[in-house]
Amino acid sequence: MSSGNLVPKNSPDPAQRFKSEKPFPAQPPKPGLDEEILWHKCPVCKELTFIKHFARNLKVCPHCNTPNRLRWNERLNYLLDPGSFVELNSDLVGADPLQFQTRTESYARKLQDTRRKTGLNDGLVSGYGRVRGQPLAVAVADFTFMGASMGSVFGEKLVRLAEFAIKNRLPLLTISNSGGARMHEGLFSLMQMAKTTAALAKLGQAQLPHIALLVDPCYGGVTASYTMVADVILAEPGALIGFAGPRVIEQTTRQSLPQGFQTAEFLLDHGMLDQVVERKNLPSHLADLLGLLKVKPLTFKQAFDFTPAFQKSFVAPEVGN
Amino acid sequence: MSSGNLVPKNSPDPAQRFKSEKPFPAQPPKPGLDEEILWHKCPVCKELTFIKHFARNLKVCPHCNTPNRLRWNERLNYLLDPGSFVELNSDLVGADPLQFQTRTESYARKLQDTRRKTGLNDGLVSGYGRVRGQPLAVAVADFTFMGASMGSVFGEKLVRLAEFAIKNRLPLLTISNSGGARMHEGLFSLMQMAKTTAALAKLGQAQLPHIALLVDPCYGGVTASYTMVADVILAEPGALIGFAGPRVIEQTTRQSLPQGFQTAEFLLDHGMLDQVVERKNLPSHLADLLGLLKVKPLTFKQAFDFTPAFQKSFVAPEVGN
Amino acid sequence: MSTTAIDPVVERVGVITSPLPVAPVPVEDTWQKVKLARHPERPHTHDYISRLFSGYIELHGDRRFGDDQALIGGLACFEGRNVVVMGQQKGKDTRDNIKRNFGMPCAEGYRKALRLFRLGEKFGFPIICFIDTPGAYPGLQSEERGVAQAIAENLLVLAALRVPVIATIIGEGGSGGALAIGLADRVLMLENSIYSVASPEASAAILWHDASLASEAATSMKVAAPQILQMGLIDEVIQEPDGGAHTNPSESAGLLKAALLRNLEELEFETGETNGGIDGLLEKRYWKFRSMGAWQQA
Amino acid sequence: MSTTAIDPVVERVGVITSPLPVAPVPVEDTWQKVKLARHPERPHTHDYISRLFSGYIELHGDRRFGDDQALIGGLACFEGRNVVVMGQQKGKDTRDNIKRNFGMPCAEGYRKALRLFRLGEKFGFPIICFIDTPGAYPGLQSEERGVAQAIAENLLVLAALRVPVIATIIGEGGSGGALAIGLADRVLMLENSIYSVASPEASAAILWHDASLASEAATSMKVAAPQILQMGLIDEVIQEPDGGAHTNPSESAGLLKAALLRNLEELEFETGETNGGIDGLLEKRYWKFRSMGAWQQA
Ligand SMILES: [Zn+2]
Ligand SMILES: [Zn+2]
Repeated sequence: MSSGNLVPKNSPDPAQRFKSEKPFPAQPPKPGLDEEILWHKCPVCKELTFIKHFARNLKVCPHCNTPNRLRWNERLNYLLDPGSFVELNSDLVGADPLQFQTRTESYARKLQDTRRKTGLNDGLVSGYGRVRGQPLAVAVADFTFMGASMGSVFGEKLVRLAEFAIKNRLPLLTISNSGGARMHEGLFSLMQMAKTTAALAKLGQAQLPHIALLVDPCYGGVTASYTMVADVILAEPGALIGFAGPRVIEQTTRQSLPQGFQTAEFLLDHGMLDQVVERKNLPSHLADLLGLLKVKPLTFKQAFDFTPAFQKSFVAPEVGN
Repeated sequence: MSSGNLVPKNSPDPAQRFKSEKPFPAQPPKPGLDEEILWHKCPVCKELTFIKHFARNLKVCPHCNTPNRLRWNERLNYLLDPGSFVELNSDLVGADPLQFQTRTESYARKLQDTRRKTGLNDGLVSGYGRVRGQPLAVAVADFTFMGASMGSVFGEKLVRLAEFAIKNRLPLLTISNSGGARMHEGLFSLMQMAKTTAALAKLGQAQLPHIALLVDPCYGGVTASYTMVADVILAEPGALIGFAGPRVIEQTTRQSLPQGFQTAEFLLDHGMLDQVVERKNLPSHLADLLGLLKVKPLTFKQAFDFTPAFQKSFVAPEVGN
Repeated sequence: MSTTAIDPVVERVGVITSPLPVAPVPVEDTWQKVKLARHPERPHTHDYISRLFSGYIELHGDRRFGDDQALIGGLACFEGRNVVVMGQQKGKDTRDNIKRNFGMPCAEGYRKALRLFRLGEKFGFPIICFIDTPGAYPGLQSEERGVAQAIAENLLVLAALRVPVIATIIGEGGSGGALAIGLADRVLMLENSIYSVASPEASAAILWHDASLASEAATSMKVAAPQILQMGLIDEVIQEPDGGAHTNPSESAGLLKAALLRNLEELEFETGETNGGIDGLLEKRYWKFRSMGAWQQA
Repeated sequence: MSTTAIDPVVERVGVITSPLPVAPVPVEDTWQKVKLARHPERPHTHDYISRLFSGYIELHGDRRFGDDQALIGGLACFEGRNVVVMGQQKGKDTRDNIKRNFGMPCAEGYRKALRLFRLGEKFGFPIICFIDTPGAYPGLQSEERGVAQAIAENLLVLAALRVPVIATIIGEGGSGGALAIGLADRVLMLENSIYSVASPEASAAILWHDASLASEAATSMKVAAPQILQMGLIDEVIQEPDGGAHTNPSESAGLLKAALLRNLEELEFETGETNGGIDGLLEKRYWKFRSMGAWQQA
């Protein structure tokens, strides 16, 4: 997507978007690492917060209320019932279909490096779990993996998850932040927009709800596909959400953009979102929503009551930090 | 509709809307009457046109191109194949369900007077005919009948026509100008919006097209119901079309309205119309549209090939002037 | 009409409403109703949502242009079943009324309603509408964005929406702006609510070019709930506490809840697979409105 | 993955595209294609509509906000059958290009397309789309009115649209703004057209923060029709006259027409009631895009 070159709020240099974000160590967190970094400096208000308070506040700055970016496991830890998450399809990795290689860059090498640095095989983690006891299929994007750009693996995992949700009569929650389509897979990336949205059309035909949570930043192909056709669309306060990034818009149109442009609140005003929800309220809010979106409760209940193994299948998540 | 109190373009006094319009004699035209009025004065540019030239120009002012209002029979004469129109349900007349009577006004008496003056039983004439050989069901509003306001008879005739079209697999053309709902029938009039639109939903389910032609002026309940959900929406140049009339808007909002507000061209710009079509091009344009909107031509053809009586049924229309 | 092979269909239409003459009511009585329907302390949509439903979650936006605060709605639980609930929302005070545009939605309000209709249909949730508006907003922006089109599209969609729909006029029901969420399987009115083709003031302006004759217009047009019931255009009048709903909102809510529940249960029964299902419901809904009108053969 | 009573489904997915390596092409060759695809005299959507279809009637407006001149469409007759035809429209000259916004539609353009999709579906008309855009318009108003939502909704609707859909990239196919009318049963490309996840300039800006490396980006991303065919992401490459479509628009139109007709006839045959019907078509359409992707198991 041309909009991929957004300016993420926390990294003024767009080139930063393929590097890991400040709040998260470049390496997977090791025991003791938190102790080494005692203070968190807010990228917005520059105030310092003792790291343990910051974590206890769900990484929301207590001074200016900015929700900081989270890695996939932090987000699921904050959201899902402890120990309820089971990951699916974690073994899928990118295949470099274009054999993308320039004088300065090789996609294959970049993939390898990023996998090592992030501990992930790609930018989307998918699986199932529970929120306040309610089962759901869940996909969460991790911006540290090449800006959670949507390539073949992202798309395939999301589609498999939708198909999994249909098969098991589960509602679907997607948590998206993304710089857009992954350029290195060219048109394959564009087609993930068609593929994921088509899978969600099937989910809808099966009368299963899709709730989309947009977190900062969310742009390009991800905004222009599966997220914006969800039954209910939520966003975190202040999250930047759009099709084209502000820099592209300013360069293309010479328009000066208004204060608050493309924030979650801006989108809410323009009718594109259902609600802006604070991080601390998300679990209860999602649970309430899932309760209200239940269709034919008996059928749904049966699907679970009669699969007791399901209960046992919620194993301890592979969640660190 | 609150918007009923529009200011028709040609009659600055809103009270005029229940009186017959200037271009049309208050009495049904008698032979020789045309000769008595030799010149038409354009209400817009004030230029005079010899009445025979004016009629030959389809009552479009040759100086400023304003299409003047037409009575139902003039419009069908200009549009349909000669002798092809057959009227349906002409015998329905209003029933004064509210026994609407104030110190100054009685709906029953007004109905009687208007019927006598216009030679019509109500403001909508419905039937079937042909445009360039193509059969269609057609309804045309006549503004001289209480501003072609939509009451029970208007609604009932339109619904019967839609049902007639479904039964006979005919496309439907509606030609609407209206001041809105007929106040004298109160809530009965409002319900005609629901009733007519529901009938058009059925027409759509039967895969039959509805083409709406909006002519000056068209407001209120007629705009906010069956017309604006047509498959293709056409309008005559300069026709004023809207929900609320300009005077109501100015009084309610203290906004000053832009030049050209609520003209057909304004609506086209705002995505509400498919096309603005000049009067002289209407027959060929409609014929082309009907050709393109034909569904499953064989089935359609059958419906007519196997009803040869239909051909004969197109009798000379009861069209004067 | 000439003899023709074309089947005129209309002969088979026989269930047309032929209302009995409705007894005239004194002007003062009608105007008293109008004042009650507009009473500033009268419970509005959100008051009933919060009293009748549990777990209400408001959903925002039309996904096209904006989020109209004059028409609110969302998901909620009504006596054990998930529903979509919505309504025009008047303000509690002047400031709130400005935000709510005095309960007069623009095009985007009706398109939000449309989105909620479709959401309910997708998941099989009944739709509960509360009508409380003087009418759709008559303004420049409203016209620019096609408020007439938005109302018309709602009527088209409601006519074929595959879930039960119940609409209740809780205060003012004015013009197409009310009907746009009022084409329902059951239409109920609170005892002191009014329902009219245009607000009394607008009607008077249209009829006599004099808005000050509003009370006379309201009287002539028979806008009060009992009269409308007698004309056969609504299904039920719901009793209010003595003095009007605002004197005892909780009692009023209780009466409304009982009526809604009874009607909803009836519709659920009717849409049972042995009783005609959704197709039967839609056919009934069609004929309900199809039958509204009054005329004679000349 | 842990053992569970939940059926993981995914094991049954087996028809994934595993593209063969596509041979690299010199930078100059790719850039030559890009220049041809953007050639100012290259026939645009309206040129093909007027040459291939009879009786074209343009329809206007999204019925919500505006009439986007960057995406045109309407009803037409194609070899004896009524169809809905549409496409992004670039300008013939600078003035026309300003009116057409250089073929970059806003939200209302895609919503007009959506309305036309639904019109075609209602009447059973096949949809013929011509893609020719650098991308959706990246502008303030475009964002305000939700161009991303509009694109997404088109994808959702196209994925289940119950008529055959054929899309042809006739010039530039850039980003989601192209795909929004390109989720089709058959996707064809003219020989000298390009199709890419973002315009070459935007891609270079994203990849290396330097738009001047566009030719390198285009080359690395393999945007030319034959390469994309080899990757299995389109169905057919349509030959152009020597030197490109602009050298002989009428020959080019003839070649395009033949390809469209053949594909449409195949789809009509496939959707015959003995061959799977529309449901079969939709299932094939789903799997067509479902299968696009390339990965490996770690
Ligand atoms: Zn801060
Ligand atoms: Zn003139």
